[in-house]
Order: sequence, then C-alpha cells, then structure tokens
Amino acid sequence: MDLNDTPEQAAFRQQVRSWLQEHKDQAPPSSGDSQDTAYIDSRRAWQRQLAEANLAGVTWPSEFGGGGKGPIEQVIVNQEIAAAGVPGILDVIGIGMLGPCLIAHGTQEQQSRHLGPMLHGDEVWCQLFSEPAAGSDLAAVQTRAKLNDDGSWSLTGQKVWTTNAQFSTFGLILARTDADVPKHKGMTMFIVPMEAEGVTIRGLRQITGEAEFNEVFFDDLNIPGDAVVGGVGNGWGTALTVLMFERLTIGLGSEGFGYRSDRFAKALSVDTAACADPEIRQRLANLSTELLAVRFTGYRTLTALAGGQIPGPESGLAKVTTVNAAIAAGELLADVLGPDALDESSEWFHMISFLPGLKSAGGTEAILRNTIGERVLGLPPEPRLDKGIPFSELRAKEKEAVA
Amino acid sequence: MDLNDTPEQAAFRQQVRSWLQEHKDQAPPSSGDSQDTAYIDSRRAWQRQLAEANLAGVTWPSEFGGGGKGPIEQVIVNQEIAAAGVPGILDVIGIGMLGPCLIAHGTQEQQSRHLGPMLHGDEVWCQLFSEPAAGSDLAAVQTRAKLNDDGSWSLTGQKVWTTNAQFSTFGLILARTDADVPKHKGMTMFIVPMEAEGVTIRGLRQITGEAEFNEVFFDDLNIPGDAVVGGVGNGWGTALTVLMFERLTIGLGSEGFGYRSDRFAKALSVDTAACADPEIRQRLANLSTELLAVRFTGYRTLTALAGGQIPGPESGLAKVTTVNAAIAAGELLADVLGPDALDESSEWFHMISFLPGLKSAGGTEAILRNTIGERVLGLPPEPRLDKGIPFSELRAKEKEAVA
Amino acid sequence: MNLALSDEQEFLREAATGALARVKTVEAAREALEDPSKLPDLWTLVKDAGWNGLLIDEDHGGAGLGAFDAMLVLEECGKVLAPTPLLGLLPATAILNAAGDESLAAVASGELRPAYVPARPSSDSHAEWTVDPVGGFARGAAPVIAADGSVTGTVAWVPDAPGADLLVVVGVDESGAPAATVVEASAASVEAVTRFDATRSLGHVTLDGSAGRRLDVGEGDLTAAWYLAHALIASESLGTVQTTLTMSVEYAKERFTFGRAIGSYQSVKHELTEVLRQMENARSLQFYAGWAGADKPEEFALAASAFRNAAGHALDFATRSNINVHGGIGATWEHDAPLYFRRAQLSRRLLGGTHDAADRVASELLLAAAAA
Amino acid sequence: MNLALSDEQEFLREAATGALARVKTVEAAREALEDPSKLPDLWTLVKDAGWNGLLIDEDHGGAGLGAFDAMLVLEECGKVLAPTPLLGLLPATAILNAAGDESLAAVASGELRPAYVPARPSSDSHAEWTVDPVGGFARGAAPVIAADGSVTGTVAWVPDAPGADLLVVVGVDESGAPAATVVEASAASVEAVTRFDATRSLGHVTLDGSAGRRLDVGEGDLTAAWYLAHALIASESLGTVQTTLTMSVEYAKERFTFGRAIGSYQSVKHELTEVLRQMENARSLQFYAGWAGADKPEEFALAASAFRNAAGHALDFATRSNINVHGGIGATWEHDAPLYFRRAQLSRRLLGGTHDAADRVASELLLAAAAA
Repeated sequence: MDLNDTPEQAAFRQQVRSWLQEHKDQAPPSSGDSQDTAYIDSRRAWQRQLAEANLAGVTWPSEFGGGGKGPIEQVIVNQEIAAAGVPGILDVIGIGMLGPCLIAHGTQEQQSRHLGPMLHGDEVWCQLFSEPAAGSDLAAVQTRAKLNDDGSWSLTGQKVWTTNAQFSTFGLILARTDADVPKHKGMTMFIVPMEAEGVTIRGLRQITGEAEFNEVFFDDLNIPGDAVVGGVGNGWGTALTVLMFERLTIGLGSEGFGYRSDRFAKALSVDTAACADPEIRQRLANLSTELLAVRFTGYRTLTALAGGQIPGPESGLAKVTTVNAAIAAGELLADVLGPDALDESSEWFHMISFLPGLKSAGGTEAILRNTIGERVLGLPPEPRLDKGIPFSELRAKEKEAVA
Repeated sequence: MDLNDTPEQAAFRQQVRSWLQEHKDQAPPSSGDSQDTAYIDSRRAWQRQLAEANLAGVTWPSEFGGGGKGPIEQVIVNQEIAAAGVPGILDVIGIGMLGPCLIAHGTQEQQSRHLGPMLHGDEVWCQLFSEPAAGSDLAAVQTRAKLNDDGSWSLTGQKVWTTNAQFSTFGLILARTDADVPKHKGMTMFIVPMEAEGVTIRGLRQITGEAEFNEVFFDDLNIPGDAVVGGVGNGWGTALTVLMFERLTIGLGSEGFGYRSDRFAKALSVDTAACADPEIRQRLANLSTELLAVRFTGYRTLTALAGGQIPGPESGLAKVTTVNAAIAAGELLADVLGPDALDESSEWFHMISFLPGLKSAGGTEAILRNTIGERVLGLPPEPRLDKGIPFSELRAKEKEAVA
Repeated sequence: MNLALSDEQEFLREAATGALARVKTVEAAREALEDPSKLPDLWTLVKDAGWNGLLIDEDHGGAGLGAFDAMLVLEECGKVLAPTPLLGLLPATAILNAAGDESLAAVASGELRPAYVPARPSSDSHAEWTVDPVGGFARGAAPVIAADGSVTGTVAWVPDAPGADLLVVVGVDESGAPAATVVEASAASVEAVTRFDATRSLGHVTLDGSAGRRLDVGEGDLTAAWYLAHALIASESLGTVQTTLTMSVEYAKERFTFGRAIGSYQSVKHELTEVLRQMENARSLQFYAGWAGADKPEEFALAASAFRNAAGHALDFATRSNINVHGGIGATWEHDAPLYFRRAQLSRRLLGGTHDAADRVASELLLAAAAA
Repeated sequence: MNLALSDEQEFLREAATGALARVKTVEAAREALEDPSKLPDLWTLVKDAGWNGLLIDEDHGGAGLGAFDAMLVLEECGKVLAPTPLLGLLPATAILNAAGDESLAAVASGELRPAYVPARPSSDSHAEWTVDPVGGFARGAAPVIAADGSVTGTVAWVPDAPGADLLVVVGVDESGAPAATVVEASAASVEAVTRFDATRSLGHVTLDGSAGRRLDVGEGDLTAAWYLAHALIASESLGTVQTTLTMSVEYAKERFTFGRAIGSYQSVKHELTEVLRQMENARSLQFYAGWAGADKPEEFALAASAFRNAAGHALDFATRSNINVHGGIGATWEHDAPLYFRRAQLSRRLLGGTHDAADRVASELLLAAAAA
C-alpha cells in the first residue's frame, strides 16, 4: 500500500510541473462567465496549449494525438493543474467521454475529421442524451430521427440538461429511429452540427439563477447518413460506452466538486462559539468523515483502474456520499453563519443553491441504488412493466394511465 | 378545542376513580412473570372484579355484559386505572379484538358460550394469525384445515408471535381451507381449544431472554364444524375486522408503550455533564418532540372516534414514530449512562433489547408505508405478482425461484 | 376531550384561504427575487380580514381571539407563501394588549402597524435574555431599556420591521430583568434586508437611546410573546409542507419511468409517507400549542418549541423531497419547488432558529424533571 | 499510487480466516450469554498465529509488522465475533515496543500477556488527558504516575484487562504530562465485567499506588496507542458489518412476500445498498488509517478517528438493518442477528465511544484550519 509516485511517475509529474510553471502566466482565470465568448475563447486557446504539450487527452492513444498514457498519469496531470491554480481543458465532456466513444465506435472518417479539432479546443462537443421524459430512464428518448429516401435523416425533438451546448460545434445525440421495437432496440447515435439551422439552444436557469445547462430543440434538422455512430439501431450500446467513460472520468476526477472538509472547517474555525459547541462539532465530524472516505475511495478506484479494471456502478456511491455530505455542510454553515450565508455574495450561496439539483443529476439516487443493489449485491430486480413492449405501445399505455 | 371532560364524562371518571380507590388494595402487582400461574390467576381474578364493575369491555354492548359506552369512556377507564397504579384487564387481545369480532361475525351460540367467560377472565383468548412465512403478507397462511366427512375439520400447521398462548383457553385461528383459489379467497376463521391434544405451545425467546411470544403447532387437531366464525372462505374478511379492532385498541391505548419523554428526561437530568452538552440536548429534544406529537395524535384519533370515525391506516404512523423515538432514546441513554445501561439490571435493558423486534411486529415499516402511501396519499400500487394466482401455484413458483 | 375546530375556526380558515386566493402570491415570490417591487402589498387584505386585531381584546377594538386562531391564519399564509406582516405584527399586538397600551385602538383599526422586536428568554443553559446577532453562532445581548422607556441595542433579522410604524422592543432593564418598550419607527434605525426568500421582509434594528414608552408587562407576557412567534412561524411552515406534499403526490402519480408511475416505487412512496408522518406530527403539536396557549400556559413554552422543532424539520425535509420527486426540473428557476425550498432555508434560521427551539424542548423537559 | 494489499497481507488475512474458522465462535457468543464458561480461550490460537508479537520489532522476537496488518487481523476477528484479547494487547505491545521495555521478549513469546489501560489524549476542547468513567457523561481523571513508576487511579471498561499479566497504564505524571508505566496485574485490582456482549472481556482497573516500571516513551507514542486502539476496534466493526451484510443479502434473496423476494423491493434493496455504502466508506478510511499509520503519522489521529466514526456508524446501522431485513425472527434468542447487535451496542460505548471519535475528527480539522 503506497500513495507515493513510482520513479517513472515522479519523473512525469516533474515534467508536467515544469511545463506548467513555464506557461501558467499565459493561462486564463479558472472560472468565468460561460456565456462570455471572449472568456470561452481564452479557454479554447489554453486547451490548445495543453493539447500540444500532451496534457489534454492524456489517456487517448497517441495515433489520435493523445498522450497514450494510463489513468495514473491522467490523475497526475489533474493534480498538477489544480496545484498550479490554472484551469484544465475546456471540453471535459468531449475529451473525457465523447472522443473515447468515437475512438471505440466511430468510422475512420469520423475519427480523422473530428478528434483533432476536439482535442485542440477548436471544436467543443456536447452530449445530447437526456430529455424531459427520459432522465433516469434514458432508453425512453422520444427525439425522432426519420430516414429519408436519399439516406439522410430528419431529426426532431427536445434534449435537456445539455452542458456547453451554447458554444459547442458538434453534439453526440441519442435518437429513436424505430418506435415499433422495444425501447432499448430502436435507438441510434448521431453526430449533429450545433450551429446549423433547425437547432435552437435555450439556457436553463437553476436555483442559482445561472443557466448551468441548456435545453436544445431540433426542428426537422437534416443530417447526413454518415453521421451515424456505431450503427443504426445500436444507439443504446453506444450510449453505454459513453456512460462507462463518464464513470471513468468521474473516477479520475479530483475529489467531489471541491467540496472538501478542510474548506468547511476553515469557515467554522473562526467562530469560537461554534467551535465550542459539541453538536456543531459532531455535524462537522460526520460530514467530514464521509468526504475523507470519498477521497480514499478515489484512490481505491484508481488502484483498480491502474490494474486494468473498469469502475463498476458502485463508484456512483461516491457521488451520493459527496452530494449528501455537501448538503449537510451547507446546512451547518448557514446555521452557524446565519442568513448572510444564503446571500448571493456568500461563498456558500452557489453550493447551497446548486446541490438540490445536483442530487438527481445523472440519474436519481433511487435508480442508482437499484442498479447497485442488483448488479453489486446481486439482489433480484424490480418487476419491469416495460420489458419487450414496443416503444409506441408503452407511450400509449402511460398516456391512458394518467388520463 | 378542549381536552377537559364534559360534565357527564367527569361524573363517570369520578365514579371509576372511587371504585378503584375502594378496591385497589385487592389488585395484584402491575407486572409479573407471565409463566407463573399464580400471578396469572391473580390477574384473572382482578379482571373479573373489573368486569363486574363494568370496567372491562367498556365499549361492548350491554347485552353481552359490556359497559355499552363510547371510546372516550374507555380512555377515561384506562387513564384512571393507570393513575391508580393498578393493572388493567389481563385479556387485552380477547376483550379488545377477538370478542368484538365474535360480536360482529359469531353465531348466537358462539356469543353466548364464549363472551361471558372471556369478559370475566375465566377463559383467556389468543390470536392465531401470523406464521413463519406469513407475517406482513398475512394472506399467505399455510396452516391447513381439511373438511372431514362428518363435517368436522382437521387442522395442521404452525403459528408464531402468539401472545398469551401459554395460558389461553381458546384461540381464533386463520387457516387455509382451499389452496386452489387465489390466496385471499381460500381462508376460514375458526375457534380452537388451546388445551386440546394436538396443540403444542412453545415459548419464543426474544433478545431480552424472555419468551414474550409463543410458537403454536397444530398436529391434525380435530375441530367441530360449528367452530367456524364468519363462514367458510370468508376468513380474510373476518381477519380484517380483527385488525380494525386492533388499530382501535391501539388508538385508545395510552401513549406509546410507556415510552415517555419525561421518563427519559428524568434519567438524564441527574447527569450535569450531559445536561450541559448541546448535542445530548438536541437528541433528547428531537425524540421527545416525536413522542409529544404521538400523545396529541392520540387525542386527535380519539376526537375522530368520538365523532364515529374508524381510525384509518395512518394511525400506524404513530407506531413507527414511537418505536423509532424509543430506539433513539435507548441509544441516547446508553451513550450517557455508559455500558451499565445495557446490564440486565438496568431500567433500560428491556427497552433497548425489545425494540429491534418491536420494529417489525404487526407488519414491517415498509409494508405499513406502502399501505399508507396507497390508501391515504392515493399513490399507485406496486406491481403485484400474486394477484389472481391460485395459492398452490404461487408457492410452487416461489420454491422454484429460490432453487 | 375534543380537538375538533369550532365552526368559527373553520370559518376563519376558509375566509383566509379565500382572501389569499385572490392574489398570485407564489408567482410574485419568484418575480420578486429579481424585482422586489413585484411583491404584493397585503396590508389592506390583512386589515380587511381584521387579522391585525386578531389578538386584541374586543373592548380595544380587536377580535379578542386566541393564539390557535392566529396559527390557523398563518398556516394559510404559509400554504401560498403570502408576504403578510403577521409574523412580526401578532406577537407585538399580544404584548401591547397585555400592557393595555394607548396605541391599541389605532393598532386594532390598522392605522398603525407594530412589529415585534424579539428577545429570547433565559433558559437552564443561558441565564441572560439574548437576541439574534447579524452573524455568527454567539448570541447577542438584549437591548437595555431605561426606566423612561428609552432603549439601546441592536437586534438583527427582525421579521416585518421594515415599514412598521411602531417597534415593540423586548429587552432588559438596568437590573437585567426582562422589560418592553414601544418605540416610534422614526426613532430607530431599521435596515431592510432580504435573503434568499424574497417574500420575507426582515430588518436589522438599531436603537441608540431611542425614546420609547415603557410597557407595563410582566416577564410572563414577554416569554409568551417569544413562544407565540414560534407557534406562528411553525404554523406557516406547516402550511408550506402541506402545499409541497400535494405537489409531490400529484407529480408522482403522473410522471412515469421504466413503464410505471414514479409514485408506485417504494423509494418515492415511502419518502412521501415520511413527509406525511412529519406533517401529521407537526399538526398534532399545533393542537398541543393551541391548547396550551389557551388552557395550559405553563406548558406553552414546551408545546410551542416542540411544534416549531417538528414543523421546522418537516419543512426542511418536505421542500427537499419535493425537489427530489420532481427530479432535475424541480431545481430550475421557473419551477415553484425552489420557492418553498427558499422559504425553508431562511425560516430555519429566524427567531433563534429551529435549532434553538429544539434546545428549548430539552430545557423545559430537564427543568420539569429536576423539579419533579 | 496503489492501495492494493501486499501478498504478505493477503496471506496474513487468509491465515487469520483459516485459523478462526476452526472455532465455533458465533455459537459460543450466544451460549456464553447464559454460561460464560462456554467462551473459547483463543490465547493459544493467537500465540500460534504470532499475533501477540505482530507489532513488536523482530530483534525483540516479534514480527515487526505495522498498524495496517494488525487491522487486517482484527477485521477477521470481527467477522466471527472471535473473543481474542488483541484489542487490549496490541496497543500495549506498541507502547512496550516504543519503550524497548525489558518485558518485550516474554511478551513476544506469549509468556506474558499485557493489556493496554488507555487514556484519552487532550484536544482543543479538553485540555487534560482523561479516562472512561464507570458511568455517566463526565470524563474521569487519568491515573497519576509517579517518577518511580507507581500509579494511582481508576480506569473503567478496559478491554481484555481480566487475565492479563501486565497492565500498560497510560496516565499523567505529577506535572500533568502524559506518561506510561507497566504494572504487574497482581499489583492492581481488576474487576472483570461483561455487559450485553459476552464475547467482550472488560475490566474496571483500580490502581492504588501500585508499583510499576516507568516506561521511556514520548507523548507521541501514547497518543498513537490511543488511535491505534481506535483503528483496531474500527476494523473489528468493519468485519462484523461485512458478515451482517452477507447474511441480509442471502435472506433477502430467499424470503418471499406478496409473491416477490423481499430483496426485489426498493425498501430492502436501498437499505442494503446503504449498508454497502457505509461499509465501503469505512473500508476506504481503513486504508487512510493504514497509510497514515505507516507514512503520515501527523494524520493518523484524523484518519483513525474518522475510520472509527465511520465504522461505528456502519456497525450500528448494519446490525439493526440486519434484524429489520430478517423480520421478527431476526430478533429471537436463537438467531445470530442479535449477537451482532449486541456487539454493536457495546463497542459503540468503549474507548471513549464512537461519539468521542467523531469529536476528534472535528478537533483535528479545526486545529489544522486554525493553523493554516
């Protein structure tokens, strides 16, 4: 058991660190307004620099311009970038999840056309899976792609919770191409141009007041036949690949969204009355215990990754732990600091306001616990009423049940 | 809104109080060893005295020897008996639930034969519903009653969680008389003699070490045809009547099994270090808040009863609240008092040891929340895989699923 | 033994529901987050309904009703997030009424609107009367009231202080004994503040030798006012819990996932049953507080504290669970669910906080146990 | 970066599993409730496995292994409720080893069995070193150790004190500074006590000027011993959690209600997933404690306290949930589930209690924050 670098890793870390020392003053601020084109452009430029130094797409095969390295090296890069206080890549979703999906399922043309611009930040990508009526139950997507006689497709429907859509060039979209087969079977994955006619992007404001996500509407958008990724009707399988890389990216991510016990302790330590109160101390201790556990769960995941294992659904438990511990932290901080902690100017406003939504982001806790209970503990599944039924019938049944 | 007696109620209370003053020195101690025949006999005798004074079966119609009064009077009697520090009736289950069921569904012969001896404590009754494989899912009873050519029945099977079986003369048993119809349809209710050949009673020890319940085994017990209560095949309906009276008895019962916040506060108040600890205080406050709520929920139930309403399933929430608050109290007391609180000699040993079992007594919390969610909030039911399937097939399916 | 509402109380409740239904209060709660001017002024509605005189004796022009009646009105306000000034007003009128103050007629007629500037009674763990500080966990010192009624001190987060005509200030006299004085708003400095929940009008009140009229009230009246305020904010919370539970249940019946309405899943069903359980417990304690307020004053502190503790926890749980049941959409700006969440977040930290109400429950129980 | 166990550690774990499997420890845990003589004496098993010398340097005849290795052994003991004397023994050997005490050879060989008589280090909230009292919430004063090694004081609920040959007593010297002395058991009075969990041998130790050999150790050694004991009881708890989770999952697959295996219901499924979540968190913190114990001593207090806090809560939750999943039968005398519940109830209150471990987490974080 050892948390220190091997000599090779130490050497790599040193090399990353010195590059960052040299170039850090050319880096834009770590946070800025995602609606501000100038800021986004500075982040694109910075990603380009990182890519040229092989600090973007660290785990991508070198033939696609990546670093051709392992997960540990990816973490080392993440750690050094955080330590240097500079922002990382802009297109986390593209490079972390969608690029790897193209590498796995894309055609050679798709790979040579898209991977380079993606890696260098010239073209940012977004993931178009969730819909108003297809959240946890992703296979319920209703966005429809109709095959035209010329082999092109006409796309119509609505996607939601789309990050970065407002400055994306392309998106990877999961659409229904056959409603007369059971829901998991009739879907296909496509590459869609985000700046084309027939694509409407609307910011979706959260409790924070910021539009941290988007709604994207497709109105009879025409897309060429060669935009299909992974084959017609194989959309579900292709989507699962993306979700696997999503878990992997989270597994490699630094611990929980910056919700760290030392930050919370720092804020409380200045209030002597609170520090002397055993109940406040128990609350700080219990949520901190959970967050410390998440840090070492991350190291365990990394150990597994380095050993060639793919993180299983149980890694989702770290998200549950982090979100609930951070919610407890928000309650504690506002109890101690008073209503001013709820003011927009407060360091804690965003966390307190953002967490209620984060709780169900990427699938509700209930669905996650179902999956883990069944796949990890081997408990029997729930009775499924949607198995083997053509999607069109399923929708009809729901409509009549509500009516 | 008024918690005081009406003039009539006050007069009744006075009358009850003075009778108790006169006779209290003839009363046995409130608690004793339920395995000790002499003690049980003293409790029988005391019940007889209460019955002759119309302080047993207060709500039974007078034609059956009861008091012919309403629920408020029943509560007044309960309150005065508690205040006088004497025990109440011995056969709470018979007089509270089974007698009323005979009054509702029994034949005239059954009523005239059984109600008198039950009321006077000469014959104690027990309820034989639950089985090892039929707890929350009561309709899954497997105890089999076979009809003989002479019209009598042969009873074979096992019951469990039977209170008072060791000194009962009769029991009301739910048995399956037809396994080839869906499970709710093939059951019948019978009166069974508990001291007969073919009935074996075995004490079932709890964590406390005491046999607070019994297992009862029936080995080809012959029972006459006129022992059927409520008609052959109507067992489920008859059982529901008993369960309704059970809720009613609980609704009228004094608050939560004697788990009262003032008792817990008393035990903590002597420990000045604990009294000064904000976290201990929060824990005491939160569990006490729940128990205080239960007290007034009881008054609300009583208001509804007095208004002629029957308590619905939501009254089960009071049990959930009480059990969980008492569990929290046990944890708190042992945290403050230390390991000695866990000693058999401790005032808290029984509560701490008994509660884990009480949690699932009378149906698990999960089933209760299902029922309330569906019947009170009107939420849609779970998919049921056992609807309309003959009981025999159901059992076969389960066996193969496990194999 | 009967906890049913009287016909008058049923009427009072229905009248409140009806009056408040005429204003789009929930919509206003959202709009006011960005434009405070969008908040409706409900003062006229309050006066027309006679709520300002609810707790004032009839011979002073009031309705002469009790704490429980006031709770019923606040519960209706809570259901629709109505920005009435009642939380600050009613305890003030209770004190003025106990003092038989000269302002009563004008207050009962609605000519003058008073606000209660609260002080927290001493307890077994805190010997002094204290007030809410602007920030931090340490309690503030109660204002000091001179024999001539003038007063000096600072009290933060005072409900409905902005725009009030009179401030009914609770503090301590030179000897440290609890006292009260009534101050013209013009003689004090009231900094209006809103945080997170735009429907809640709050003020930081600074008194610097401000002239006031010393009120002839006893410690019991001032203690009762504090717990009355708790019973009122708890009732308001209870109303909000009812609204969110109804929202959640409706959505749980209509929203489908994996071919089933989400309300058919135990995770949702049991979470909503838990909201019901907590709501019913709070409801029961509302009856306790109402009964104690009228017939058992020595238990009012325990009853009101327990009620606020239960309703506060129920509000926290219900508003979060409402967002959970709605999924991501329930956490968006345009949805109503976050408005109730905002209400919960702020209410939890006002008037000493839910946390202090719980400590009071312990305090009352331990004092009683020690006395027994 | 690699948290995998070494081959030696894997072997140590398997050897422990194998050795303990030869004794019916769980059955004995029930029988001993009524007849303590039914408790197996595992001292020979411990010596044969060499666990008594685990933390003693090789040149003193020990195995020279580390805290993490000891945790792995205690985890296996916890899985089967094995009544080994390791919780009391191992911290004692760590102190003796740090002191290079003359008894080491005899201790490593198993000739002498020492027990750790713990004292709780001071913290930001408690300036003195203290000990567990027989009863009540107030902490006891640490024994006072004279320059000649003689010691006076009382320490309650000392794990594995009964039958020990040597008592390694931690206390304070005349100046109040932490110190340690080793006392012949014969020179002290040890009242054997068992409560609720028959597998746990405890003693109330009374020292009245008892002669002892003052140990040459620093404050760091005595602080480390306290946290080592926490990491050990936490590992034992973690093992018990694993056993109960396996039991619950098996039963949830086999038990049917309303035509479905109970494990297919979300209420059961999510409760067991919660046990898994808490268990995995405790597991992660075991790695933290193991790593800090070896490579990051300045974080060992935080790591061990967090580990005990997490494992303690997991044990409470898992053992209750195991009974719930089994329904009524899980709360009967003949069932195993209550034995794990008994273990949880007592462990929670030993060595300062889970509650104090949590307070330590806060203490360490707040001290670090203030220092930063």
